Amino acid sequence: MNLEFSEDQKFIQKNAREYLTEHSTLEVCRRVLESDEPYAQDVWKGVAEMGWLGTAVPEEYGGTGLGHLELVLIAQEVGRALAPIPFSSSVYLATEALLQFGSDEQKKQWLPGLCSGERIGTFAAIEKLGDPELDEVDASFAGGKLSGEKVPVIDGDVANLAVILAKDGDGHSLVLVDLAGSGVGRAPLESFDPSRSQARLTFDGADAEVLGEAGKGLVQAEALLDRAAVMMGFEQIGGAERALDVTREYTMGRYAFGRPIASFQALKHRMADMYAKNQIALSNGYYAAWALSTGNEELALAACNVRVAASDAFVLAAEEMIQMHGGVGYTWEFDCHLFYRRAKLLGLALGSASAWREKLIRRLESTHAGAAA
Amino acid sequence: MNLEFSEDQKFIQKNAREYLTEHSTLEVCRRVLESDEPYAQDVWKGVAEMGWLGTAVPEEYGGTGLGHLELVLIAQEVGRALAPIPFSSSVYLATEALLQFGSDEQKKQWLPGLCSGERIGTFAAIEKLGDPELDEVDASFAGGKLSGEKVPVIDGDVANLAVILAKDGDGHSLVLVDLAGSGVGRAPLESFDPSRSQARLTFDGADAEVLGEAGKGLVQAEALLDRAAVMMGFEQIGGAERALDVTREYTMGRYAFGRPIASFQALKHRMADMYAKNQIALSNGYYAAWALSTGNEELALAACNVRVAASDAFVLAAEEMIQMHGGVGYTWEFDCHLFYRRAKLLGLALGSASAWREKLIRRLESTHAGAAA
Amino acid sequence: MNFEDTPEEAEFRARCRAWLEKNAKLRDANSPSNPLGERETDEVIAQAKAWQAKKFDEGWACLTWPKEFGGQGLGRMEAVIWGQEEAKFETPPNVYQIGHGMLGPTIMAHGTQEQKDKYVRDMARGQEIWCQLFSEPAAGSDLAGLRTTAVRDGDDWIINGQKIWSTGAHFCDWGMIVTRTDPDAPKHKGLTYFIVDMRSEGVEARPIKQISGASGFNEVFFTDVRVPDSNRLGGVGEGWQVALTTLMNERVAIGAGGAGGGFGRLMALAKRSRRNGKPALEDSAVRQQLADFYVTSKGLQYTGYRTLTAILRGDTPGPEGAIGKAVGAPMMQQMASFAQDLQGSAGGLLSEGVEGGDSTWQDLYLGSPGMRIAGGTDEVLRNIIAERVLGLPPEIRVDKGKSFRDIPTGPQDD
Amino acid sequence: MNFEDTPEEAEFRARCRAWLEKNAKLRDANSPSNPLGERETDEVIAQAKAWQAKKFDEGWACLTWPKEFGGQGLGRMEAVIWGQEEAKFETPPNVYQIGHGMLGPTIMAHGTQEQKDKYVRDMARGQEIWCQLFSEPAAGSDLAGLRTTAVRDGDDWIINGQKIWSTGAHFCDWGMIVTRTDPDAPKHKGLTYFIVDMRSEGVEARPIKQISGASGFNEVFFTDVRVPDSNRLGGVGEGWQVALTTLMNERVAIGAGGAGGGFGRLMALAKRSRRNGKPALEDSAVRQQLADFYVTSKGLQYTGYRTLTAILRGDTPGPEGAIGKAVGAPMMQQMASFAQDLQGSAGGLLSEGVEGGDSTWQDLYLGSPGMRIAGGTDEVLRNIIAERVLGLPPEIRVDKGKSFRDIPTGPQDD
Repeated sequence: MNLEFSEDQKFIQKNAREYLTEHSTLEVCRRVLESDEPYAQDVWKGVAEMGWLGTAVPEEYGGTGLGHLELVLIAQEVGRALAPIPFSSSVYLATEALLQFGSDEQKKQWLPGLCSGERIGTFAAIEKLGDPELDEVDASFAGGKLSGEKVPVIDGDVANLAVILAKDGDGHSLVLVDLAGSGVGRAPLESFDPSRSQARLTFDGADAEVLGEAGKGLVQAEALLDRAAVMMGFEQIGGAERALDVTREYTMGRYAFGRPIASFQALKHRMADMYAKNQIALSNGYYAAWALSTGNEELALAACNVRVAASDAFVLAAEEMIQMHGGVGYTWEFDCHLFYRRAKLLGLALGSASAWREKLIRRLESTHAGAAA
Repeated sequence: MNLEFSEDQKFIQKNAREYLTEHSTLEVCRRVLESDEPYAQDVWKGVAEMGWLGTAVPEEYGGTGLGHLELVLIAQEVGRALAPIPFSSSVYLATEALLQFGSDEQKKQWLPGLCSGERIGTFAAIEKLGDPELDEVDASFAGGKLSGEKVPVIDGDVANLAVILAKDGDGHSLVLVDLAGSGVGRAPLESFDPSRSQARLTFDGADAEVLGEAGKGLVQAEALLDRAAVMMGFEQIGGAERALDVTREYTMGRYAFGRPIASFQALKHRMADMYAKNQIALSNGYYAAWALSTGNEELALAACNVRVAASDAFVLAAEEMIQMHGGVGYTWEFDCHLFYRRAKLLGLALGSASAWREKLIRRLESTHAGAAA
Repeated sequence: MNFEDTPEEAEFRARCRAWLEKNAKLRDANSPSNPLGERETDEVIAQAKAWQAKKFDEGWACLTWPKEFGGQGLGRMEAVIWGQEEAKFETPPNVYQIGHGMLGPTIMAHGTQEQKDKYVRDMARGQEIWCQLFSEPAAGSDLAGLRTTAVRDGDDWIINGQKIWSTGAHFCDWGMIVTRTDPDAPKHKGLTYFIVDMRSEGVEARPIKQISGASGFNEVFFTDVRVPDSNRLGGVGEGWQVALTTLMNERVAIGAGGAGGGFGRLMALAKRSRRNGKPALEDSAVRQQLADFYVTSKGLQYTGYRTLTAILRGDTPGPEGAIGKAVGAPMMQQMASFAQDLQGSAGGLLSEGVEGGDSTWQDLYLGSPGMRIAGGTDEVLRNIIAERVLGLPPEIRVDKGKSFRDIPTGPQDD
Repeated sequence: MNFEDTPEEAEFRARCRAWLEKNAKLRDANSPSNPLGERETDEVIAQAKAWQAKKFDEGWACLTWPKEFGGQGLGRMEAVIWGQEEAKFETPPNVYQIGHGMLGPTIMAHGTQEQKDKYVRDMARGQEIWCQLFSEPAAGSDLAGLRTTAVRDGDDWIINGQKIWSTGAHFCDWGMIVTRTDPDAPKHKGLTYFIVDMRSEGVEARPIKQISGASGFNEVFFTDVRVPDSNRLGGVGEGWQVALTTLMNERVAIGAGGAGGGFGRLMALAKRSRRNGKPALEDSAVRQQLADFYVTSKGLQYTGYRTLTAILRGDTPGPEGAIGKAVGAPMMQQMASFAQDLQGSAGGLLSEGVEGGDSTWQDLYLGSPGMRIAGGTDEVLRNIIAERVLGLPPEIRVDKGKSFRDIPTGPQDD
């Protein structure tokens, strides 16, 4: 038993933090948030040059040939920096989908561009308000053509490659679509966190090809979401940890009634609760990362655990961050709202925490792990 | 608009508090809890002599001819005293059922005994684990005879009259059963709060008569539970208020680190939360009491509101009471556990708060009050 | 105990209603209120002034104020009924909340006869708008820690310093300000309260952009601003007592709005959203949460009625009124967050995007943190309940009895 | 990062397992643990001693202790594996938790060679049982406020006072006690730590009945109890440092148990109970709550593994271990309460009554408040996290630097 990352892995994380601390400051996040710039191209380019986009991709496809244990630690730092880049869409979802389900030919065609950052990928399943079941999609694929609509799609306005879940005959398939092709429409949508852009994608007989096994789209999409949830979980935890750090620092320096407000027990206890929530999410993350990296079947439960814990932890941390900053925390000029927006966006991006709770119980019922827990 | 009790009503409450402070001390509650005594006969007798059992019963049936506004205030004091008597079963349920649905003959036959305390009544619907729907009963009534089982029945071991929900042909009816009759079996059950006793009732062709309209049992039972929920809500609020009072007093006198523990902000804020919960329950109670006393149709929603708020408030208050007392709160010899047990028992007695939440939403859907709220 | 109108009340309500129907349009009852709202444009201000003038001229302004000060000399019950009815109509934003709710009563309580005559009637007609200048960057929850100074200069006072969180200061004509006039006194003492002309030389209001993007609040800078001593409200060094009158009314006002509206709209959203393969409104977890919101918001509403009953009987509203805001404001945030969760991925949009979606909940989620902070943070309100309702001991004070100069204000002091 | 045994670990696990299978019976894995349990009868004590002797004689006792003190000189990993496997079997209650988990290590850390030789090996074989004598009626969370005195008398010390919350003191042979030897020193100073023979004249242990009806704890009265100076552990006035070693181990020990078991049984209960006209397990609100319990308990379990990983690498467990108990203990109470709610009216019974019901959850609901208090209250643990992990400022101390005599202990002092 060894529930810890290796020294090499920690070194990669340390490097990532240093790089992002310098190049992806909160000012960069704010710049994207306040402008029409859909993402920070400078940061994206730098991150690509660091090789992070292909962390879990074998060298033959343009990656660095490390693995998911390294990738989750980078994700944690991306989260900590609130980096305004399409990292999750392109890396956790599109790249991961190709890695898991792509043919050798597909991998060769698409992965190098994704690893170099020239291509940006995304994934889209949802079409309806709420947390619909995966099979509640109307988009359909037939004869190499895709028709239908996906909304909202994170980074859908800047991606040039999308993995789409669509009806395919009696079943469903994942299909790959080059978004530069004809028959593809996209309209930007106003994002709750404008430092991460979103769009509506429409397909009107767009060229598409099956990714993985035709008819296995639901199973594959579910597996893909599990994998992405682990990486996204680390991104959320990174954000939550930083929200606590900043809050801690602010409350130590802000005085009321002649003492630092961090000395008031109500705030101390709530910061302790934030810390506990973050740790519980992180520990679930460790276990999930192990399962992800080893292909252990525990991933099915562990992905739910980290997704639920990390979503709740980040949202709580961001809410408390504003509250403990008091009046200034509510101003545009302070950075609290960058965390507040990002926490909510990431908590909904792969489906709400409630949907993941439901998924967890379904899996516990079917694996009988509930009885053995 | 006048959301306040009258001076006369407050005077009745003050009297009730004084009487119970003297005659139904926590020592009496403990005496019943620690012995085989199923309820405090001395307190019961006193309460009957005060006329409280017939507060809402017209004088012609042996009551004092006051009303439900007076009754809820007495209920609040009964709750505050943790009085170990079958008040809720006999007054809120059995007496109320007769008042609402009984024929003049039935009222004449049973109400005087209930008002004088010579008879103890109870009500029983539940047979299954959980919060079954009212129509999930197997007990059946036919040809003047009742068969089946009810479990658990609060005060079922000491009551001599029961109102029972049973199948009756294609529908359901409320029926009245003299528990002294033949074909009635009762077995005491261990209660979570041994200061309030419980039993399993079995009927094997016991004599019974319909109360109210035959076949209308489900509607009547639901209406009865609504009415009881308001009175029970006040009883719970009384308990919650006293739990806060006792906790407040203890924490003011207990010193740690050279200061009263009540001066620590974590405790102060949580006591403020307890107070807020109690007030929210009480305000819902006021509204519900008004609806109960005037027969206003708002009762359907108001009963749910007070039941949910009061159940949550009392359980929270009792849990915090132990926690804020620290080690001594966890001893048998301190009184915290009397509150802890009673809070849980009352919170489950008419169905869990969750069941009442569900009921509330069903009603909001059907009345469209949801849209107007 | 009675929730229904007496015949007299019903008659008065009908009169209100008739006048309102003639002069305004009914509004959608299901929108949640988001009180810390938009930046008022000149046009909106003009509309608000026109509406207030019409009300004043036809006898519907400041109903409880004495007739000599432009009111109608009516009882609180009538004011409540009017407020309930007016809230059902689309009217311009109420830019008089602070003036009519807090500042007018403060002048009537503490002002000289001259001050009352000079200001109160005009305030009622609303052609000049008033703001409050209390908080400072370094004095938020600890209001007594404020540093803006007023120094006597002949018949005048010279004010220097910075105020913050002044609602509407950028379009206001008059302000009421608390200043420190004696830095050697302990911090609750040595404060003095003034009426200040916001057009005076040296006053500069800068709107603060909130996280929602709106700018209802301001920073206000005072540089050698001259105020005549005749504008002093209350005695020199008695500013804290005068300010308390104002604050007491503020919390009641904000609290009452805290739990407002939105439940019906939330039910409707649950009906449209999918969860577990069906409309979310059929999902038991959603229903349980909806029920909790309903129970709490009704409890707060009835708590408000209880307070109102006390006021109608002539009692002063007590500190227990703090629960309206202490519970209501966080609940609004939870409701908004829950609604976004109900929307699923679409909840991460700012608005629209999917069928039936709008920005109601996103706006509220961005607005609600302000509700939890402005007019007393959650923490301050809990302290008020703990200390002033339950009588628990105050915080250990390290600043007690010290002169204001000697109180630590940052880590550099250690 | 690896959750699976190395080949060596797997081999060791198999050996543990083989020995256990030969000597004990497998237990039901689904019962929630309720550590603050029953009063141990003489028979149970005898069984526990027999089981410990068998373990000792066959090489399975105190695995990490040096061989010279009766241990096996093995690594922590082996101890963990043994613990995991032993927990799967029905064994007598572990009356050695305090001795082996806390007191043995304290003697090995602070004792003289003589003390180590005299006590530690015997403690490992377990024929004598040890208890801890720390808390006092007026010194709970504020342990440094204790008043039991020890006064030097030649080569002895005379102890007077009252201790409370001593687990098992009524059947123990030896105790470790913290006393005040200098009331004029500030309160953390002036304490001294002793080993005391519980059969000494003047020692009286009275079991305390808990709200669950069980009596695992005691009040212990000391009246002129004579203890030789050779039983002093650590220097005079250094008792607080010695006690900290003991307490650090206590919180780790209790924390690890806090989130134990019960989830499978809760799922099974939900399957049997009715809600909304169907099994409660099909109810979405129930499922959401179950998921939260699962996520949190798994998070705590893995947090424990992380701590263990640190220990295995030779690091000392830090204060972050406090979250196991700070989160786990309240969660057990919530789980129990939720289970009773699932049972509906039957949840108000103590046991049985309806088909499939038993007293598991009622017992836990009555036992869990003790888990939230013993070994550091929720509040103390949050302070530890806030101050020692996050580095937030300590409470304002009114007792700091004052001599013990001068610290207020009740309202009468004011």
